[in-house]
Amino acid sequence: MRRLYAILIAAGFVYMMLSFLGVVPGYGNIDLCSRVSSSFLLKDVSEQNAKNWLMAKGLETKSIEKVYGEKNKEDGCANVVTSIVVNYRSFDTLGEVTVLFTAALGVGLILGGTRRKKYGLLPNFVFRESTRILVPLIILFGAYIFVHGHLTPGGGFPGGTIIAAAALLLYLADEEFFLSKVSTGALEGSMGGLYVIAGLLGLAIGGYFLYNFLPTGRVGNLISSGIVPIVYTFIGLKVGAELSGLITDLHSEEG
Amino acid sequence: MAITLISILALSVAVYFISKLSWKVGAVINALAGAYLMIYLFTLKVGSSEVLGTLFGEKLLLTYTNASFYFSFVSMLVILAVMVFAIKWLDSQKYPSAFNMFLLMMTAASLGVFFAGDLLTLYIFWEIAVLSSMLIVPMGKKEARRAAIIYAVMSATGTYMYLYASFMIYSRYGNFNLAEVAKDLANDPSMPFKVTVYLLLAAAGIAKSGIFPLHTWLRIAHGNAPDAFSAVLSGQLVKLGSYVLMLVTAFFPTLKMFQGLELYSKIPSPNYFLLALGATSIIVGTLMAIKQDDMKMLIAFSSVANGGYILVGIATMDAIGFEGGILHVFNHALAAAIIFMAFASVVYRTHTTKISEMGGLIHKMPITFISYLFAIISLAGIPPMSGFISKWMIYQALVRKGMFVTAFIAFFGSIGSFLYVFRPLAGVFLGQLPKKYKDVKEVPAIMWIPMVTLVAISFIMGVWPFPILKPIEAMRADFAISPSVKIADASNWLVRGVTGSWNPVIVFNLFIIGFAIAYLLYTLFPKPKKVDLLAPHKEEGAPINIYTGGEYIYTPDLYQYNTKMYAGFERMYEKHPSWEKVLDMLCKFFHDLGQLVHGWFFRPSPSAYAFWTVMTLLIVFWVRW
Amino acid sequence: MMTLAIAIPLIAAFLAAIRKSWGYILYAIAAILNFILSLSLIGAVPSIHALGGWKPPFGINLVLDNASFYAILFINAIFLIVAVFPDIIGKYATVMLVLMAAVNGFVLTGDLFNSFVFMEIISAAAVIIASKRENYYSAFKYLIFAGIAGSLYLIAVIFVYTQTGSLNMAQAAYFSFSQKSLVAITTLFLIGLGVEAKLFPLNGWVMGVYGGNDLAPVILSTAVTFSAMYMMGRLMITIFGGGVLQVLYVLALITMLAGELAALYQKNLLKTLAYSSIGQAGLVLAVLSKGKEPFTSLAYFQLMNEVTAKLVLFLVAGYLVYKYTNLNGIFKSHKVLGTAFSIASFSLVGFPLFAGFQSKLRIIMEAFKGGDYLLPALLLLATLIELTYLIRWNVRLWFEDQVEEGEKGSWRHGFVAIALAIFLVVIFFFPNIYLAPASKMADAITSVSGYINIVTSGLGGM
Amino acid sequence: MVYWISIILMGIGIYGLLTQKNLFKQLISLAIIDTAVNVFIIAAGYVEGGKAPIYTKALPSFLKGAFVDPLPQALVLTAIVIGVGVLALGAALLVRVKEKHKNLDVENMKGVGE
Amino acid sequence: MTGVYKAIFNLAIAFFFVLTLEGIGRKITARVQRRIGPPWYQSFIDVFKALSKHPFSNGWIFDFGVLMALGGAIATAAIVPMGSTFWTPFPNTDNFFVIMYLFAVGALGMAMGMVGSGNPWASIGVTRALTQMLGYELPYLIVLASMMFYYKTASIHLLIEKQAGGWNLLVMPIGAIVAFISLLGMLGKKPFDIAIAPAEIASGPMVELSGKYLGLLHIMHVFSIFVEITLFVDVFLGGGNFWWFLLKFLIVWILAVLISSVLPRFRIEQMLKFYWGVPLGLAFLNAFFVLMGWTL
Repeated sequence: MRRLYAILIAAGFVYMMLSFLGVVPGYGNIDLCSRVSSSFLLKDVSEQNAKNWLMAKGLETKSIEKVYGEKNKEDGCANVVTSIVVNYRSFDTLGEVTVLFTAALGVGLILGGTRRKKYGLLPNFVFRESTRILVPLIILFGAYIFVHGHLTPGGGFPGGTIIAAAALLLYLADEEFFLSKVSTGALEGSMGGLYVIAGLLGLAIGGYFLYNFLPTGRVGNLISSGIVPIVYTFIGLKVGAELSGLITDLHSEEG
Repeated sequence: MAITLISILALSVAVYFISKLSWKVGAVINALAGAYLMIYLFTLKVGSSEVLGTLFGEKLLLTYTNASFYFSFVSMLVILAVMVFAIKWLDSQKYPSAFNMFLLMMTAASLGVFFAGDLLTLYIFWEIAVLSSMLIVPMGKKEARRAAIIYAVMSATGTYMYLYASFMIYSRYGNFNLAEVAKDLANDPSMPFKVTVYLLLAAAGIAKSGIFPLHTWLRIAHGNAPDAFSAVLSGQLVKLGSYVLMLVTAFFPTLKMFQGLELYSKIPSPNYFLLALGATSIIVGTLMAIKQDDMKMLIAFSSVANGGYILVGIATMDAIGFEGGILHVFNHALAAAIIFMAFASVVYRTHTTKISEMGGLIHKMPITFISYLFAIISLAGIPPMSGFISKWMIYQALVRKGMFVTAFIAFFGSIGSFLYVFRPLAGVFLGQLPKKYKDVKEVPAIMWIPMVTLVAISFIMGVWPFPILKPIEAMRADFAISPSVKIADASNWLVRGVTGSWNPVIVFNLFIIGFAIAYLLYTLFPKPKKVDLLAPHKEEGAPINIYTGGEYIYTPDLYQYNTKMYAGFERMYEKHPSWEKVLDMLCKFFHDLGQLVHGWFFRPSPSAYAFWTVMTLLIVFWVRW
Repeated sequence: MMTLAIAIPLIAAFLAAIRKSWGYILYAIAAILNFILSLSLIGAVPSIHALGGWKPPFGINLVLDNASFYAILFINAIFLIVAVFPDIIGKYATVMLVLMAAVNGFVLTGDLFNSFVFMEIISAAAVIIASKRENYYSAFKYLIFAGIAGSLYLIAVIFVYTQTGSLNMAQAAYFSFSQKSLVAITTLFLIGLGVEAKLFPLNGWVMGVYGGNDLAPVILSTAVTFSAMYMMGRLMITIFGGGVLQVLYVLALITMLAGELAALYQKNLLKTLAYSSIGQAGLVLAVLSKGKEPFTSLAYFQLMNEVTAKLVLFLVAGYLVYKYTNLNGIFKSHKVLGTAFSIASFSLVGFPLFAGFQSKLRIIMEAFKGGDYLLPALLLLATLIELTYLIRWNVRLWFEDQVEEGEKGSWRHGFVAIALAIFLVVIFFFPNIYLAPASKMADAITSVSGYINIVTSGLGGM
Repeated sequence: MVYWISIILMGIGIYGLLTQKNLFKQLISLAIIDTAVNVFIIAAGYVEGGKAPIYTKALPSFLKGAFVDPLPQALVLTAIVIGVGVLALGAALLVRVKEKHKNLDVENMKGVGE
Repeated sequence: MTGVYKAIFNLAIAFFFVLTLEGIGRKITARVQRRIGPPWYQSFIDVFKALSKHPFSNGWIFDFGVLMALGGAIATAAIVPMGSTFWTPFPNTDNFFVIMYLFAVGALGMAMGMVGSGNPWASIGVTRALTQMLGYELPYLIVLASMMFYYKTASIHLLIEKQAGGWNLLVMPIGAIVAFISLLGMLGKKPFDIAIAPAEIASGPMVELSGKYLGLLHIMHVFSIFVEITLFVDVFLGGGNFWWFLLKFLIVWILAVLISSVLPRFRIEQMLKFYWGVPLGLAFLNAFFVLMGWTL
């Protein structure tokens, strides 16, 4: 009987969402120029006349605009998504980082323990040996991901998770392995603090919180687009530390 | 006026801290403040008005009319007596300092109600009075906790209906001032508006003065409140309700307002509805009072009945009926105050309010007995005391209007009052004195002086009622009640009614002459030999334990006749429909509703929450799409 | 300057993550700094702050108009008051810091997606706070509720994005949506925000979270509820122009009655107060959903009164419930706490001499003037039910004969509670202390063009 | 088309929430709803025939229909991480709930009063 | 001053005339029970014998009660007009309600005194008397109220003048019947002597009275009989000059005695049910007629 009601309600919900879909423009045929992201792609946000954009009147659209390899554009990242994530809407990311920070903190408070929970199952030999080889590589790959955040897809968050995966691997491989919460906490806190300090520096120098005060360099180079790579490394390390801290908590039990 | 009221309110808070040091000093300050207020009443000039302050852009007005003088005088009389009474009585209480504070705060608030010139000020002071009295009630017995809650809720229902009506008026006429509202209501075209406003405003009065539908709190609150406070509660607080009822029926031009609705002998139907409620509360009050075994609950029900008399008096829309009703406010206030103070002194000594456990206290507490005797003579409405005058006037109005059913109920009420008034007299004071009260002493002087003074005042007003009738006549002139006939004819000592007049002084003199003749006859014939109820005769030498009727009694307590005194009569209305059960069912309904809401919507399982979220989404979608 | 209101608590939180022991001190410093900062912002009221230097429709901007100014002032004041109690906060100082940053951000932000992120932070932090004193199951239920609400809120944000082309609130306010899209968006937003604003069917979690421990009700029912009501006003009135107000009105009335009725049934003190806060939220929402000028300012005035009273009630209740098992007559040995509790409960009911009187009677008066006869009737009925259980509790706490031996009360609770209680009485005599800010807030929220002008004029600088 | 998938996923998530007795399964269905919403966001940003919005040597300049809308992708990045955060918290809470109430089945959890 | 002389004359007539009537009453009941019965002056002997004996007293409340009872009765007897305006001691104060309630003072005094004696018989008797009062008083008052409404006055001597045209007995026959039945209740004669009930509760309140008190109470009883019957005669039979009044008084008394000597005693509930059944119904019927104006 309950299932029948549940199906009915779920179907009702689906019907409702479908009828809401009428509002959203069809799948795929979106006119980018009517959206803000066109100027993100063209990296000419400062030129746009914000007032009549707000009034949704004047949308200057350029047809072709060479971006790659240009010198000190408004924002140097080749990967436009990263430019949005860390430069144009970096406040979101700051919020994002705090969510993860709260989650890790919360898990620490709820499950906080000082000793490693022993499950007593010995991983097989091949697994133990291969982790010793793989872990450095994984960490290197993770570091590569968040260092090249502004060039290649992926950035601080995927990089950090890869590092945390390495930590998880170590946990699985070895019963005795136990990361001390103090170290992960310190790393996490310092990286987060540095990120906010970078924002405050932007406020001090450029007059706006999280302002990109370093030169943006040439689009496509490794050292380009100001503080974006630096911030992404902070985020990468922070997320790595947090998630490994999270895994430690999940593996820990009362003292 | 405003400064005195606010300063008294401030003083009440100060009294709390003073009586923290020693409650005696606090009680004395209270009494002095009461005395000051009493004198202050006489210094005020009738008709003067002041602005208390502004609230939501409306001026809060305090006007001092004849009505406010009369009602404040009656309240101050009762409160002053209780304050003096409480000076010694408080040592038997657990919370003396809080008692002093809230009593003074309630005094100021009730004076505020009587002085209020507009609906909003009246509401403010009314709420303060309810709040402070609500916090004194729970200081009494175990059951008093529940009593306070029931009292709070019932007076709140009445007050919130009043508030609703006063804002309806405000949104229609734009001001709260009583005078203007009366004028606007008079020539307001829409009848349903006027009737609803009238009934809603009256609801506050009904709730407070314990008229039929909302009367159950009286029994519990009076029965369990601290004893001295139930004197104030039934003597003075109930009069707030009567004041509002008077405002609504007499001050507002109800005759002009309900032009077409004359139901019976020129009484408009809403007034007749209130009159009917008053009549029902007389019946309920009397019948229930006869049944009670707890003496305070008995007198509480008598307050219900007398509240009914006042309402019947006012609602007859007749000059003499109105005066009777208003005079009955004075009589009942004094009588109830004296009786409750007498009971307080009895409880002060015997620590029980059950009639069946007491008896023969007359030998130990003669003064309390005398004051109680005179109070019940006035309460039952027997000639030499003032109670008779007001009842006589109400009968005149009822007879003139030819309302025989109400007349029957009024007669039933007054004869019924003989019965229930006599029950504590016989049960508590007369008959055998149980052993455990052998060493009971009379109450200290500070406690019986206020009782005796109130008795004296009531007695004088009974013999020479004209000084108390003067302000009532003035009040009647203010409201211009229909046949403006001269009632209190002081020159030749006559109280004129519809069906002839009578002279209280001659009646009193006759009674005295009759008493004198009886005494003469008494002394002529041989002296009686004093026989104590039980004690052996010392003078005779040999201990002859002669009990009346020559029987030798081993267990005298058994012979005290105070349980189920009117068994014959009570058997007639054994299975009576109790209104309290109806109200308890109503509370139970709300309680179950709460349980249902809790069970249904706040069930512990998350899937229920998801269910409700999606359901709201679908409903809002279905409604708006 | 206004970003500091968010930056300071964040830095403090990260520092606290490094050294757990500094938690409470950092919290205290952050609270004081934040309060002073929000006071100093009075000069820069109608201004915006484009984050990262990018103009509003592109980047995220913080808007500081009258409404958000008084909101953050009030919220930071609450955080400062809570800072006085280290024993309640205990090891949750870092979470409180994050909560402070999130609530400030939630109120200041002018960007829809950013408000979603901050809402998620608030619910995450609230879940952790709710799990204090082993209250895990209710915290989990709250998490489920917040999760569903968050996803609906996110869908609504994306709908707005597909319509207006940008995530900015001012643009959404200016943009004229089609009837169908307005309905879709406002329904989803209503449910999204409804959970946090304790709307009727969505407030199942309140009993568990508020009734579960002593920290959660003090901070959640005051600061977070205030921000939720502010956001409800901002979204429903300024940006989407009252698309769903009638529905909100009906739901809010049901909330009011349901909350009061459920409270009538409760035996535990904290749970009763939790349900009464639902009732009060229902009242504020009902008045807010009228949308027009006199009502919105009265809604916020009532909200301010109610939050102050709730703060006192929950402080006293939280302190006592976890100190004694049987609460009969406990106020005899805690006289100061008792008086504060009674004054706050009388102010909630609306007795004269207390703040609640001013706001409730004005609401009734305006409702009558507006020709609405239903709201006053239901309000008075709800107040009557509220009177019953509050008086029942007051009488039980004061006058029942004491069962447990009462130890010495903590001076902190006593001082703060009695100070707030006296403040409530002062508001009765000088209502403008709360009424003026409330009406300024209401003006800022109801005037859509004002909001857009602030954002556009703010651009002048760039 | 992708919209349909995301909505049906949401329907499944809701169905899961409504019928599942075990708390962990409810948490998982919550995660399903989160992923459904993320899919919806990505679908909102898709441009017909558009490529990933990264400038490379092969795709140096901005063409009219060349790129997919980058903003939803940035938003989804945050939304995913929020989903993870909520999931982690939920899991931690459930560990404690299992400890305290002995089992995760809604009906017979010990110690869950009214 | 003439009022006071008239009052004293009232009392004298009340004392001597009613005592002889009581003697005659005893004679009639005896004749009904086919025995000779005591001489007509027997009541005088009883009173004077009782007054001369040494009584017992149970405390000051017992004496005060008796005195108050007698005082009240004397005061009421003094006011009541005897048959015509000439014989009204205080013309402007003989309002019906005043008399009825002044009468109550006497009753209350007696009740208080008797319960003060501490004997349970007395208390039971008093409660019965009060319940009985509840019974007979109401129909009586309703009838009187309707009469006042009809004649627009309550003072007895004016009522007498208004009856010049036709006795009230004929104008409102139903009212008269009801009044007579409640008169029986008031007199406390046989069918309604539940309060005194010699068989059940040893003469009820009188149980503790001995010697002088018994005499005084007897006198009080005499005065109350005088008041009750005079009221009935004035209001329903038109009063008339002095001798006519005494004749009517005698007739009413003989009628009451005849009825009482034949009927057995009611129980309390029976009495109340009886009074609140037929008489009350008739009283309301009479009030209805008066309201409609269909009096004869």
